[in-house]
Amino acid sequence: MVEILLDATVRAGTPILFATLGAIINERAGIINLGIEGLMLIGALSGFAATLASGSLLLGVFAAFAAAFAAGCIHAFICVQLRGNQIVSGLALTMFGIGVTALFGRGVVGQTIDGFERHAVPLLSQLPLVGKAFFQQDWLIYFSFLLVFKIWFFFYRTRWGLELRTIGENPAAADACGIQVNRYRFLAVACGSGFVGIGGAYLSLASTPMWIENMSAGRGWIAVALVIFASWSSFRALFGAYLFGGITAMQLRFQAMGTSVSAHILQMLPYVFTIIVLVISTLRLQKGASQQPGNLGQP
Amino acid sequence: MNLQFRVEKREQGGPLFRILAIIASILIALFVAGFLLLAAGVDPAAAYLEILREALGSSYGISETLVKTTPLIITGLAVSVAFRMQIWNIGAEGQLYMGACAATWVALFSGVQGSLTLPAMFVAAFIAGGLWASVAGLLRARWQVNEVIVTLLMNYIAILLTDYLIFGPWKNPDGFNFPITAQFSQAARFSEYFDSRLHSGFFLALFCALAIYLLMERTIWGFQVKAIGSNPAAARYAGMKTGLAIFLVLTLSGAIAGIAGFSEVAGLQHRLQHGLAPGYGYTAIIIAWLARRSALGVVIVSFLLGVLLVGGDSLQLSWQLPVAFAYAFQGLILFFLLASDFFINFRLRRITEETDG
Amino acid sequence: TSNDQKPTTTVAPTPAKAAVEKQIKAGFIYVGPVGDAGWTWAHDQGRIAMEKADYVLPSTFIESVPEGAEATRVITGLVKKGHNLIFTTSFGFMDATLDVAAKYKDVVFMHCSGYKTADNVGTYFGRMYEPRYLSGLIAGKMTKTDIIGYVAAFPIPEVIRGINAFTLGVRSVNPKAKVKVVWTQTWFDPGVERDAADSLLDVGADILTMHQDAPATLQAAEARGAYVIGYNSDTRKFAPNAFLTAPVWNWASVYTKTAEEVKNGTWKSQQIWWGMKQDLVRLAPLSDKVPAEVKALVAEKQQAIIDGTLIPFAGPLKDQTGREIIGAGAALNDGALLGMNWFVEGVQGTIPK
Amino acid sequence: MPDLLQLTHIRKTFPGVVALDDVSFSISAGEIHTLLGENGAGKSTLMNVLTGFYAPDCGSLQFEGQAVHFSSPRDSLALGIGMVHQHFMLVAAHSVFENILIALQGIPLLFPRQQLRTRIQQTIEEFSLDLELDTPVWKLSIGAQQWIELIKLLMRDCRLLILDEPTAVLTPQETDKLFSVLQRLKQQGKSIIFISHKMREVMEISDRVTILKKGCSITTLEQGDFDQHKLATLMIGSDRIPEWQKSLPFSDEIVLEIENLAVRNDRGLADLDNFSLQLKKGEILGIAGIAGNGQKALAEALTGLVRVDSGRVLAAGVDITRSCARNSYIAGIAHIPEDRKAIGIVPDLTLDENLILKNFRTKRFRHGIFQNRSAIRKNAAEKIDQFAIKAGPQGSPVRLLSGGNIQKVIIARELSEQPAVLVALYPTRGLDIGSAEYVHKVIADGASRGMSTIMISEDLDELYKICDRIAVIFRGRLIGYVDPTNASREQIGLMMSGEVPA
Ligand SMILES: Nc1ncnc2c1ncn2[C@@H]1O[C@H](COP(=O)(O)OP(=O)(O)OP(=O)(O)O)[C@@H](O)[C@H]1O
Ligand SMILES: Nc1ncnc2c1ncn2[C@@H]1O[C@H](COP(=O)(O)OP(=O)(O)OP(=O)(O)O)[C@@H](O)[C@H]1O
Ligand SMILES: [Mg+2]
Ligand SMILES: [Mg+2]
Repeated sequence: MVEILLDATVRAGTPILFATLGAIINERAGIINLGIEGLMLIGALSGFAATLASGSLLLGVFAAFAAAFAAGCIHAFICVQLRGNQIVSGLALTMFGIGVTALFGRGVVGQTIDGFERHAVPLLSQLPLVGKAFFQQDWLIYFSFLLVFKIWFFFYRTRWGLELRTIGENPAAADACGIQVNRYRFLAVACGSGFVGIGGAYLSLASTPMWIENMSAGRGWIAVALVIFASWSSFRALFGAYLFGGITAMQLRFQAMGTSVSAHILQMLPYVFTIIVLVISTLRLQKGASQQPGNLGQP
Repeated sequence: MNLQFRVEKREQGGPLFRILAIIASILIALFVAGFLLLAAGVDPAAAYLEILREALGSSYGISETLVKTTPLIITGLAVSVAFRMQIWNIGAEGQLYMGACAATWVALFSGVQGSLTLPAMFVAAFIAGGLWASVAGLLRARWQVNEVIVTLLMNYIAILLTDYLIFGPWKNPDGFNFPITAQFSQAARFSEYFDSRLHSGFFLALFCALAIYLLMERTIWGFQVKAIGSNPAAARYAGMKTGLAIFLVLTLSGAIAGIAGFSEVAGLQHRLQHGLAPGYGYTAIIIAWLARRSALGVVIVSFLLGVLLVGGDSLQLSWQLPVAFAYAFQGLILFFLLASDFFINFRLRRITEETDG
Repeated sequence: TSNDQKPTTTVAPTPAKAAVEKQIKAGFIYVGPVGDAGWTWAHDQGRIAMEKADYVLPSTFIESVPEGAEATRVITGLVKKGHNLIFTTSFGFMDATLDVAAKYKDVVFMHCSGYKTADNVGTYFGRMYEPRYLSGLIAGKMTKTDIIGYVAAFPIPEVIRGINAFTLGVRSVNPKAKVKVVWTQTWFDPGVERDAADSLLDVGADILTMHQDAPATLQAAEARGAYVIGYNSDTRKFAPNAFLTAPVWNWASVYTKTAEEVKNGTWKSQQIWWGMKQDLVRLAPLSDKVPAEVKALVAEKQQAIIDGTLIPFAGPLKDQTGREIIGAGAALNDGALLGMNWFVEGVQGTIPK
Repeated sequence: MPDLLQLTHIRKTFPGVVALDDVSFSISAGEIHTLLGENGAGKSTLMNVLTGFYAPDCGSLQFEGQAVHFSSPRDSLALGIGMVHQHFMLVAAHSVFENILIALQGIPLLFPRQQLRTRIQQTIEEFSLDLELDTPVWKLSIGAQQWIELIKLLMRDCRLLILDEPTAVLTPQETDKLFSVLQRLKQQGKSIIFISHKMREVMEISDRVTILKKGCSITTLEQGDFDQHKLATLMIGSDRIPEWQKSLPFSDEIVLEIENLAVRNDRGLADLDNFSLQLKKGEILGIAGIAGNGQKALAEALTGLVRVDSGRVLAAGVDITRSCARNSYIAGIAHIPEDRKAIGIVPDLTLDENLILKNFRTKRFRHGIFQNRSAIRKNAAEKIDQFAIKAGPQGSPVRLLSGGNIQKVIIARELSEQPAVLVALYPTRGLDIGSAEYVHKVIADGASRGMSTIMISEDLDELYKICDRIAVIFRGRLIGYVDPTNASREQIGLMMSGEVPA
């Protein structure tokens, strides 16, 4: 049972994990992105459409990244080059994403593809409890593990990562050090958006291989909240996304196992839980050194 | 020669300049959205004409536009009240639902009857919306918890709570177990005018706009909110209780959004059911931002968006474009407005330099 | 499809009574997208079939219309564009349909699944529980674990009736079997439906069925090597190996008949509730995975239902708690069926109260 | 010898302000060149132009005889020009190591961590500094942060170093250490631009001095051609200064008493530590100290803006330790804040509104819950007249006023309720001599009426001039009191570095 629950947790958490990682990259560069929901949809649709047309899942993932990257460029341009209001621009991006995907997705509604399949990692997949959940999964999930590590490595072990963090904390200082602030920020927002797009593609290529209008169903917003929960760290993002995925998976299993609590009430759990976690992590942040990029949200 | 641009802050541009920039950006957005329409196989010019004709071309169209404008004004005011203090209330949607629930409770279950019903519903909705938002207010004021995310997540909870009520305890006993409440009695409904769906909620919305204007521009409390919004450090220095004010402002903001829920159930739905507010709370954020500080601005912008949304329905009728297309359209307009903001506040200066090493 | 892509010039609606022979311009309000491979898609098939009649002008549909007050404007828009026969295909459109109908007496409205009528508003729905019962026979025969999973949208009578009929079918051939229900609280969210289906498989179900509009349950069963019984329409392409059959809608029967009556001026407001006899509901062709003797059993029972000799909700019936609802020799009447809010014995799940 | 860097006819405007107007200036290799000028003369702006932070409106730069054009600091860094900014360019959340690392050039994408650490450690030891590589910068004192900035430049091997008021945050002893480092660098052939307000330092270290006044370079003097007096006259000019006289001596009545006050900042470090003070009626008490030693916390604790951890504040015998800003104001404590634009005014509100920011609740300015607009307007008219505020058009936001006028608005507001105590934090910073004198006069007039003032300033001359007593603060503690009439600068300087007088 625990094994199964863990497996469901990982699968439900992965799209959110990608989205949260993307959002972290955005915010590390000092740009808030409330367009995550729209970006996920854009990724989901373009990933699905590309796979449908080409038959290649890999191409689908690339298409999702590219499309969300392009949409992220709009946000980046407005926030970085034009110093526009980040919150409004993010909301606009979400609206734009919902609308555009609804419009262009009509052609592929009702179609299906062969989605990502599980590939067991030899030996590791035999581990008790965690074997099935972590080492008997599809390629995108393995990629998400890699990404979590890569992002940490990027931010803490490479020059670019250090420079990007510097920009997020204090762009004037970065400028004084000769870093091309705007170029970095722009790229960070666009790339981060691209990873969010892959999160969307996970929905349409792995979870349920099909395209449905508005299929992200609020997961993008959860990702926005998890960024704070994760205090901008990719490992904690993994933890947060799985926690959320776990609660989602659990509430359906409560029903399947037979409980008399209203399903509506059970469905509130993930949201209530996210709020509680947000409060706790905010309190924790205030106690210790703040992990929040110092210049977050400043135009 | 090498062309380069440098950004400089512009000296105050007049309001005329501002309005021109806004109009220009809407035109550009229309132009760009035209390509989306073309891609969907629709002639943009015809579509735009149709939007205007549909929303403003007949007394029916105008009445429908005003019906749509009503919740937009109220939620727009709600968000803009918080916005004055640089607080983002993304949760007007959920607060609206809570207001609607409270109003429904009064109408169906409280036992209040007769001419007291509507006022009681108003008060209940006001309190419920306020309480709902006050959670975020408390968290923000007391522990600096990000209000954007709390209000946002509480939308989902509010909608699920509403579902719980209409699927469970509040289900209409004579409704064959379907998830709707019973219909309100006549005493719990707004009057309608001109043989259309235009109801008293519209006038309530205008009244709210006036009340908010007076509160914000004329009272000492509004003065505090303005001061805190513009410079919280200075306000604190001047002895204002910023935490309390943040709490009150978010609560007030939610209370106003609650009124929108009241107006929707009393004026239109006459019962509580799923799909009460198709995204009003989110559109309200755009409205508040576009209107900046002015209550009058909220009314005007709400009306314009009402035209867009009601007219947008005709795109669906005539060309079968998805409803969500109106969203893409709003998104585009916002992008260009954001861009125009830049050209209002800054100017590009061309720098010429000799090419050398 | 033949749906009209050009802006229609407004045609004044001709009064219903005046002309005996008239052209039908029909409008459809859908709650989901036509491509959902489910509920809306099935309705759209009916619409297309209806258009084949030569007195039916190209019809219009509006998809993804939100339920509630928004719908009023969309329906009014259809009327204003000259449509004289309007089908509103979701329960949530009930109030809106009646509101608009009260203003436009010359237009005929048909509301699917509701219970309110007016002079110019009729309702229509089908006895989906009949093919559900039949599909239950298959599940009951084929389950190995004796656990069958049911992914259900909302706890409304229509869905509960389906669950009960299905369970009765299952238990008529396999009294040990249990039907586990998970509510998703959505008609249409592939992610949630998929999770729900997985959660049922996780607790041991080896056959799934569903009352949902997205095909995610089928995909879940296919991925995990279980069997699945679909719903709404024949969507075996989503699960070529897992698919057994599906209770499906054939809305063409209602739509064609209504159009004809309106054309002839014989239409009267009524509450249509047709079953397999009138061919509004069917069981999709059974897959090769279903053993021959089960196929024969289903064929036999199907004929019995059409002949009226088999009534799924005939007594003795017990509810979940073992309380007898109706004794032997009697059957639930339509009123009891329409307001059904209890589970029969053998269902594991709760109905929120 | 050709000049290393030459600037000619530089002009730079900000909206509404001409910060630099036709400045020419040059620096040769191996010299220490001091830039001298009043607050706001344009020194920092000039340096920012020089490093490519700002682009000049017109004028040209030549580096080793070649015309150059800097479009960002990257370009100047490439030529070996490095700057320690007046407002540090450090990332508070990063460690010392990361802050230095970010400034190094040519680091590969995957940097050799260990090797770089050793290199940085070596430089730190070479100048015998006391820095721990893994400490986050926010934990360090301002002085230590200054050293990081300096190491960044040293590691980068700059040919021209620009130090914008480095000594403002150093103790005299640290200053000496800095100077010896600078001398060494000079011997290595590096050029240094040094900015300071302190005449003695300028005399000590400069090879050449350029004086900037109101955005123009007046003159450049070689070593030997200048003395303190000459520099001061050149810098200040011969503006006429209004006369004021403090009339009454102060009484012995104690109006404010601080007992063992401790305040921690939000990072848990002590800003004030066991601080005690007594203020007498009608007295002007100066607080001398190097910036960042707790002056701000003192002012904020007195005015209810920060939470006090322990200790007591008694105003006229009443304990106001835990009162909020509003109650302190009501209790008669007025406050002229350090950062006037950031906390002194609400920039988007009008002049009228800013003048009632603290007393908008009083009966005078309201009818019930509504504001009494005519009374507010009338009050503003009075204040504009009384304090000679150069106001803009009625209804325009107060942020459009000049710095001096904004300061007048604040003072007018703070003094309008006749406070018993005034806490003034750097009240004349950035003001021209005329305005500064005006502020002094207002404070002195107040004292004659019995108002007591706590005057916090870095400018010893100012303190000597107007204070009755001077208290010296160091690392959040009161070191001692001195009498300005018979204490020497050296004595105060020692106390500012923490030495308790015998
Ligand atoms: N970014 C800016 N925008 C607008 N005005 C500015 C800006 N930076 C400086 N100024 C103005 O330019 C003038 C010169 O400022 P600058 O900082 O160069 O003075 P300074 O000589 O360094 O003074 P200080 O001794 O106080 O450091 C001042 O009037 C200041 O207000
Ligand atoms: N951001 C701004 N926008 C428009 N005008 C401005 C702005 N900043 C300053 N000004 C105007 O420019 C003029 C010069 O401003 P500045 O602050 O340099 O004055 P100043 O010479 O320092 O005066 P003071 O001696 O009072 O400090 C003032 O008249 C002021 O109104
Ligand atoms: Mg300076
Ligand atoms: Mg000035």
